Amino acid sequence: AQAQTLRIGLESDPDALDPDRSRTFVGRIVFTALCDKLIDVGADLSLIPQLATEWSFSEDGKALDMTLREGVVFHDGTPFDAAAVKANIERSKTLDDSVRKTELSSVESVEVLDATHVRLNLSAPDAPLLAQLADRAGIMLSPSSFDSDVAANPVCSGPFKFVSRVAQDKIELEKFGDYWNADAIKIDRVTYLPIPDSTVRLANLQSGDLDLINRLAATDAQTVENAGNLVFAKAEGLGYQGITFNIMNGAKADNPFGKDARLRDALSLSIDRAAINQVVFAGLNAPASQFVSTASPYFDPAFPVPARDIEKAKALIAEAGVSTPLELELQFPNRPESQQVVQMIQAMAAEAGINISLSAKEFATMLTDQKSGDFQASQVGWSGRIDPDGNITGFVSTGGGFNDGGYSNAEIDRILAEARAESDVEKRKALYHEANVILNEEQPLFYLYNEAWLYGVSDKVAGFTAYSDGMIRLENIELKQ
Amino acid sequence: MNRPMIEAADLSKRFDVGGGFLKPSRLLHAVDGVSLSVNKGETFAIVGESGCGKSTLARLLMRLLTPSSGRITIEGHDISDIAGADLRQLRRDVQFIFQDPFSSLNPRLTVAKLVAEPLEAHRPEMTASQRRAEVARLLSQVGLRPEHMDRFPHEFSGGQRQRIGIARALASGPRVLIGDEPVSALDVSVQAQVINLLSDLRDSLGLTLIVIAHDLAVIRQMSDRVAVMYLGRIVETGPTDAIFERPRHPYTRALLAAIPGPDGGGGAGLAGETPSPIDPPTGCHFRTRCEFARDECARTRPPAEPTGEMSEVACLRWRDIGEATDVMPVAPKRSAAAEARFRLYRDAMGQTENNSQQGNNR
Amino acid sequence: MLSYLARRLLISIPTLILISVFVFTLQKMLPGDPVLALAGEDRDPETLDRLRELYNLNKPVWMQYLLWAKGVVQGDLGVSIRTGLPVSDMILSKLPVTIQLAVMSMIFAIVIGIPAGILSAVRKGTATDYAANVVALSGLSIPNFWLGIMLILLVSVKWQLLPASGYVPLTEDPVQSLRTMLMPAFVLGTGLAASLMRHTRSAMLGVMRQDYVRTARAKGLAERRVILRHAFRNALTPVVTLIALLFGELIAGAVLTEQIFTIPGFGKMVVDAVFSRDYAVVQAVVLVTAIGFILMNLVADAANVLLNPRLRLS
Amino acid sequence: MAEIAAPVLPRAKSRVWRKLRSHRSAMFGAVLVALFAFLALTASILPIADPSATDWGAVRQAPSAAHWLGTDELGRDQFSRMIWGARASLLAGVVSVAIALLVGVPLGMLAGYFGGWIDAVISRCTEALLSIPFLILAIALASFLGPSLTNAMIAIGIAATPVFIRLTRGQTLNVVAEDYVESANAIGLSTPVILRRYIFPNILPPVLVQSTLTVASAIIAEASLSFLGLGQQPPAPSWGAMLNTAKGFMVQAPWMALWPGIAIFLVVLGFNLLGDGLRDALDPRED
Amino acid sequence: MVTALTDDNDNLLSLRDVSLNVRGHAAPLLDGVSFSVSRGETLCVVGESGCGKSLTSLSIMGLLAPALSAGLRGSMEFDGQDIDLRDLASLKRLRGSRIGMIFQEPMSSLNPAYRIGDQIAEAWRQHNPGDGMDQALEMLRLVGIPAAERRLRDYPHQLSGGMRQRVMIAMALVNNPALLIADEPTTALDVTIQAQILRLIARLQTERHMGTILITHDLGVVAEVATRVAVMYAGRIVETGPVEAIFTDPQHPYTIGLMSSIPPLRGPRERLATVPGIVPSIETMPEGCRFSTRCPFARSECRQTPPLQELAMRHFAACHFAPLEHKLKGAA
Ligand SMILES: Nc1ncnc2c1ncn2[C@@H]1O[C@H](COP(=O)(O)OP(=O)(O)OP(=O)(O)O)[C@@H](O)[C@H]1O
Ligand SMILES: Nc1ncnc2c1ncn2[C@@H]1O[C@H](COP(=O)(O)OP(=O)(O)OP(=O)(O)O)[C@@H](O)[C@H]1O
Ligand SMILES: [Mg+2]
Ligand SMILES: [Mg+2]
Repeated sequence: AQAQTLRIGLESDPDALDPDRSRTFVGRIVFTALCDKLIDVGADLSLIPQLATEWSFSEDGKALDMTLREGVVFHDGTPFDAAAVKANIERSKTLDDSVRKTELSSVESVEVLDATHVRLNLSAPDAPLLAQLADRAGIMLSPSSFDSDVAANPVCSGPFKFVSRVAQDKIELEKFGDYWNADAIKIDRVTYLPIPDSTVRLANLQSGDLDLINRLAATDAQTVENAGNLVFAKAEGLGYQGITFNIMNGAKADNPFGKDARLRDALSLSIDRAAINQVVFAGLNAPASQFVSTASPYFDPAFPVPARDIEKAKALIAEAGVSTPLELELQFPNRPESQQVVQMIQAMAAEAGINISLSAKEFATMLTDQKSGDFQASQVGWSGRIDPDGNITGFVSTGGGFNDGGYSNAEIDRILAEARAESDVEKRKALYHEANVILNEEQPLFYLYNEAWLYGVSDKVAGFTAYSDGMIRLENIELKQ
Repeated sequence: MNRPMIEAADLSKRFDVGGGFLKPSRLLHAVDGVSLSVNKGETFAIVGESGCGKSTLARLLMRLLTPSSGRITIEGHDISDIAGADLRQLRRDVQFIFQDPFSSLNPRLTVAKLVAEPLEAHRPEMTASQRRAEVARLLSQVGLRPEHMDRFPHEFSGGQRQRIGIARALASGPRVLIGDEPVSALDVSVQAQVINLLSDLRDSLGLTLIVIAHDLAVIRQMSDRVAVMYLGRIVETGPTDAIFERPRHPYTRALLAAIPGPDGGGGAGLAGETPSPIDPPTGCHFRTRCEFARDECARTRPPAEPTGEMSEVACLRWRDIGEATDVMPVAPKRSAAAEARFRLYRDAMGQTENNSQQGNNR
Repeated sequence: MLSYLARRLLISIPTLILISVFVFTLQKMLPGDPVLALAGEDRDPETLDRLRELYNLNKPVWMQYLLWAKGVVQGDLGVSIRTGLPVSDMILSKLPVTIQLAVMSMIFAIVIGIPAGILSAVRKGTATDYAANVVALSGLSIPNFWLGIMLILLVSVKWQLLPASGYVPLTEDPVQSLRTMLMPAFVLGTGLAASLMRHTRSAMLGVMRQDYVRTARAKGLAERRVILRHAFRNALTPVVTLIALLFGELIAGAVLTEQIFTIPGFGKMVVDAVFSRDYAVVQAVVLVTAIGFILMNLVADAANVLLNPRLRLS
Repeated sequence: MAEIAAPVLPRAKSRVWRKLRSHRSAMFGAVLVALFAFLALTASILPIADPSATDWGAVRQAPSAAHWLGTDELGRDQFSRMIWGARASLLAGVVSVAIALLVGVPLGMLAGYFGGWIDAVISRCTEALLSIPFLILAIALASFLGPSLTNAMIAIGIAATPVFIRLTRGQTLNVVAEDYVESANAIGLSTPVILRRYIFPNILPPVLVQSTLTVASAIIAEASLSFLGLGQQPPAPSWGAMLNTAKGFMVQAPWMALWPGIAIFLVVLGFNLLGDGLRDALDPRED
Repeated sequence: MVTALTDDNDNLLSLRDVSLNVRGHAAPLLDGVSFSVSRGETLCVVGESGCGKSLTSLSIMGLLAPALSAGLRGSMEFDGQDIDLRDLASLKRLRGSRIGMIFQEPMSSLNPAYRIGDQIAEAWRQHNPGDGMDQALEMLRLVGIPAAERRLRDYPHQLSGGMRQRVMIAMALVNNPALLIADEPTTALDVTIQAQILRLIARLQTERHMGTILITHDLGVVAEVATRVAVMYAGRIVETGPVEAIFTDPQHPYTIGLMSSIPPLRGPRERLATVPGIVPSIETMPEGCRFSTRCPFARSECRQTPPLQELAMRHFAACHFAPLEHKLKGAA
């Protein structure tokens, strides 16, 4: 039979195809086909075995023991074993320009117990570590490929092996015959094509030049559904979009919104999140109220999406005793969707007496300005992590890597640290509830909506499932001619 | 009367041509060791073929170009390398008339502006209305109607424009007027008008005139003395009649013989063409086309030698050649009836000219 | 002739240095820390510092320039901060794409523009001339990117005749390669064809006023011969120069066209690089484009020298 | 009877004007430009909808009686946004060319008139800028200055400057060689006067023609930058920005992309026609 | 000088009643221009700039701009053949083969892109078999270009103005035409070169027994080469006759005015009599006698167009008052 190639349209070109240097989301999508990790994520966001079949934390939480799958080989034929795990984790921790170092900062050493058993010794208990090992930090490269240019020719143990890449054009992979789960793989080749323009991506799907497109524009969903030969697929996402305020980062924090939580709340209350979702996203995303989405087991039903309440917003402003109209500078990345969202917010806030002036920035510029405190409020988002810690700690803890607003609350710092060290789910939930109460009061940032993962799929493709982590898993996908 | 107004001594101008980045430069000798002296109140003509350096010489004399070597004096003052206020004073005393009446007037300025400009530059004390009156006076002086002050140059015919150019040159009250082929671009009829105008102006204003031309008839009509140029050098100077009736230099003879006319010009005419001024012949520049050339002509640059009659000739062999007489064509003799017609015409013209002169002065 | 060209090349060296200094300073003035853009969601101070160190971003600007210039002289254009690939490799892989696009557009433009220009000059004032002018002006006035969008909408989405995007190397599948490039080349070529037509027309009109064209007619030559051999031959000089100049416009046009049709070429690379502050790439692309531009001018000069005996013999 | 000085030629200034007036396509271009200019100038007093009034209930509606040109992604009236967008486009075209003129013409005149090292420096820099493709330069400059209409105008202005430097320099060289400049020298006029009265007015016609044509390309450039998100910022409308948004709704609401495209086309066509007409009218050879 | 007696049997070209109207103007640019040229004869057409000399010659060649040729009327008899001047195809057949033409500007009249040998040969090839290079070489020798073999391969810019004009002559004559039209062939040249070229044309013309129309505004040239003269003014021929008659016995006030304007080469230098004003343009063309606006003798009769009247053997003038000395006595 003819070799079956699945052509997938991505929204941008991945960066370096080296798990220790990769930073982009689309890069992770490609790694899903190319590389296996120690741990995988299931449809329900639970952690499930991949290269590791079993794992457990020691009593004090300072050691993680893992049992490895047997009979796994890398694409170059090198067998996978405990030594390979050790080599990979050490590479991630030591490579000059590795961006995995923070994720693995709690790992002090890796012990090879025997060929199929390995122990990670930790400096402190680290519950989110498992989630990191389910991501790029857990990707296993063939140790014999370390010396060559990994990004130019990554050698992993995933279901597909690397064939070629033309930057900004395409990445081609072909089926790896010796894959441990080869039976689940029904296609011969897969090609990823970066096409930034969603219309063009869709046009290619419609014309049959692509079989599957990632990040379908919400407004195009109807088109896909209406087309006879296309299928629309969707999964709830883990990420969010919100508004971050400058609370204490430099001179620009000195504005009414930086100083008074009531005003931030008033702004939040003036926004009709459902309307935004409806107008901009055809109702396909979910209005958001907290740092995790409903897809996450950690979602806290005690914090529902705030309904729009102009009167209350006005009351809060009056209570704060500031003169109206209030002025607020809101920066946002110059992408069409963000642009629509902030324009709606601008219109809505005006009704509560808040004059928003918009300032579009290129993403790079915006991040820099945010970091240096050159902003009052910023419309930003986060692509989301499986572990709730990844969605909150860096953003609100004192000195956190993403805490650009300079928010600082000792109580929050304590609760989040505790939750991080705790591996019991229920106990963690309780801790996060505590945090939510405080954060809801102080509103250093508030949430607008959770993005859903939207796909357009050709009806020739069978067996495609959308996952909440946004990865495209190729197991069980079939192509009909 | 015979005091020199302008004198040039061993004047040279070399242009750097063909040079450029990483390219050897070559020198073009446009004017090559020219000496001359023009007396007050006389009309001095320079004649020669295209490219022989007439215009360059004229521009040197009024310091639009700076000489490469040699000296120029005006009434004894050295002006070879003056600048600033002295140069401005020179611009007042010496004025220029251009060949091309189409390109020498700024098309974006009105006639009034054009003529007023030198007044603004040299007589700043004048008020605007004084200036306007002066412009009107100048325009009628050159035979233009002052009503047309506010028009633009291209609304005038070639002859009229040349008059505007002359009015503009007269505005600063110069004592010397240099005309670079002032009538060459004009039709004969208009040419005659401008020739008459220039000689009238010279007489009424006591100007010293230096006129460049290549039309020998025009030169004879206008000038008191003539200099003949060939390839950057003056080969012969002298009073006009002497040059026309008794030319000594072989080149002058050839020029006169080449004037077209009923007898087909005298003799065989001049063969060949003017060599390039970048690599001129050694010794006498004319020797390559000269029927009298000898070996010595290739070796020595002929000095200018006086021949009597206030003439000078730069030829090694002028004594051997002797003077030629009557090389010019003879006009056919008109019938008596025709002479009568010409007289009639002249009389009638004199009248109309007077009429229009009066009309202008009204 | 050769020495003339060599001289021209030498003259362009300072120009190139100026360009590189200019682009370099401009980039350094761009707001936005490339390292932050690069680190994306994985940023912590240590990583950032390490990256800065790695890409020399912590050194004074003039040092950075000198380091870069030293590399360039040695043939090393640096490493893309975004993809981690050597910039020279990236450029080499993109160049054929844009060149194919440029050549196809240029062929289109020449095939349409020059004959139309000649025709409308010869038929000056007639309906043909008028029509050609209207079409040409329209071609110049339509925004490229809009034309591209509309074509995608009609040709790809609605009629599904041609692919909306992508690139297939000519060597891999010539037919598909031409198919994918057809629309972009058309979009890019319309403006060029229009420019070329107008310039050919005005050059022809200028030449046809010349005395030697009248001489050719006076010899009794056939009109066709007068126009092609005597007039067009001399109008060719400005047209050739224009074609070289249009090369610059082509690259600029390619920026948007490649963006719209998602063609992995030079133009797309440079826009992406500007937005992601990929200094080395922007720098190199501008330099390479400028060299290309200068070379094209040189080619035009050489062509003119060949076409023009006056230059050839001096 | 025999007037020596009876001028018989028609008045010439009016000749250019007459030629332009009888140039049908130029007049058509002028009308187009005037129409859009009128709309742009009077946008605030025309009886049209508020261009930024949103209506969540009526997003992306096809043209109808209520909304002649339909509504956009936030339910704003496209017709009124088109008219307000004319403001941005024309402003961008005119202001950026003004910037280019203000910088380019004096520099070009200096280079052409004085020659020597001044010319060498200016010409080298111009050449360097010219060999960077216009749009790439504009994109780099615009992203350096930050996305906004003003900055886009500055970027386009700077990017267009070298063209004017080169044109002005070349024209100045031509004009300097004219006899009338030498005659100004002969009269004894000072350099500033010569530059102002002799050089400047005479280099103006081609500069004027080029300006008109550059306005046309500047409008396209502004649209391109806005299209890339580097120009006019929301909620203020501009045609390029409208196209940028419309691009996302090509399938559902193609008219959103249609109007701005047509408007850009018409204005640019208008300027091009006008420029061509001016060129013909000012060309002494075309009689 | 060439005073070859020509009889009408030898007639080569008769131009009959050529008029050229421009749309939107009542006055024609050319108005009833007629003349004839015999074999071996040189007809000089003189007149000021803008009198229509070039238009006349271009009409004969069929080379008027298309916009102008629409308003052309008139015919000619060439070599026994009757041709309407609007019949461009017939004119084109004659062009270059039976009628040769040279122009004023030797600098721009040759195509800078081709070798001169090629350009001459091309004229041959157009009308004859063979590549024409031999003929080109022969012609170059004939027009007196030294080292002709080498010059054959030169480009125009490598030649001086005089040489180029020789090349133009070679090109015009390579097909041995019966008629040569030279439109101010020496105006752009220096006097010494002008003399060479005039001599060359005269020599070739006698050798080949060509009819020649020489257009000029230099009366000296006319006196030198003409057998007959036609004086043109504002699109009309105002006086025509044998060269001796024109110079010894000019009749038309315009001819007289022109001659008076030329400074004399001999005799006393006195103030020049001029022709005031300028040639009227198509917009300002007077009714009747077109010279009346500049004529010192103009009277009311001049509102009527004066016919060309024969005042002496083959000497015609178009003036109501010719001969002036009789008709104007008393009136003045
Ligand atoms: N600025 C210049 N640079 C280089 N060469 C020049 C320059 N001006 C004049 N020449 C050259 O100098 C020589 C003399 O020129 P000039 O204009 O003085 O001659 P001319 O006698 O006035 O000629 P014409 O009768 O053609 O006006 C010519 O060969 C000319 O090409
Ligand atoms: N296309 C045209 N439309 C209107 N008038 C024209 C046109 N072409 C020429 N003329 C006019 O016809 C008249 C005669 O022109 P022509 O060229 O025949 O003059 P000429 O006697 O050859 O003059 P010159 O001595 O300057 O060559 C001129 O007044 C000219 O302006
Ligand atoms: Mg001169
Ligand atoms: Mg003529």
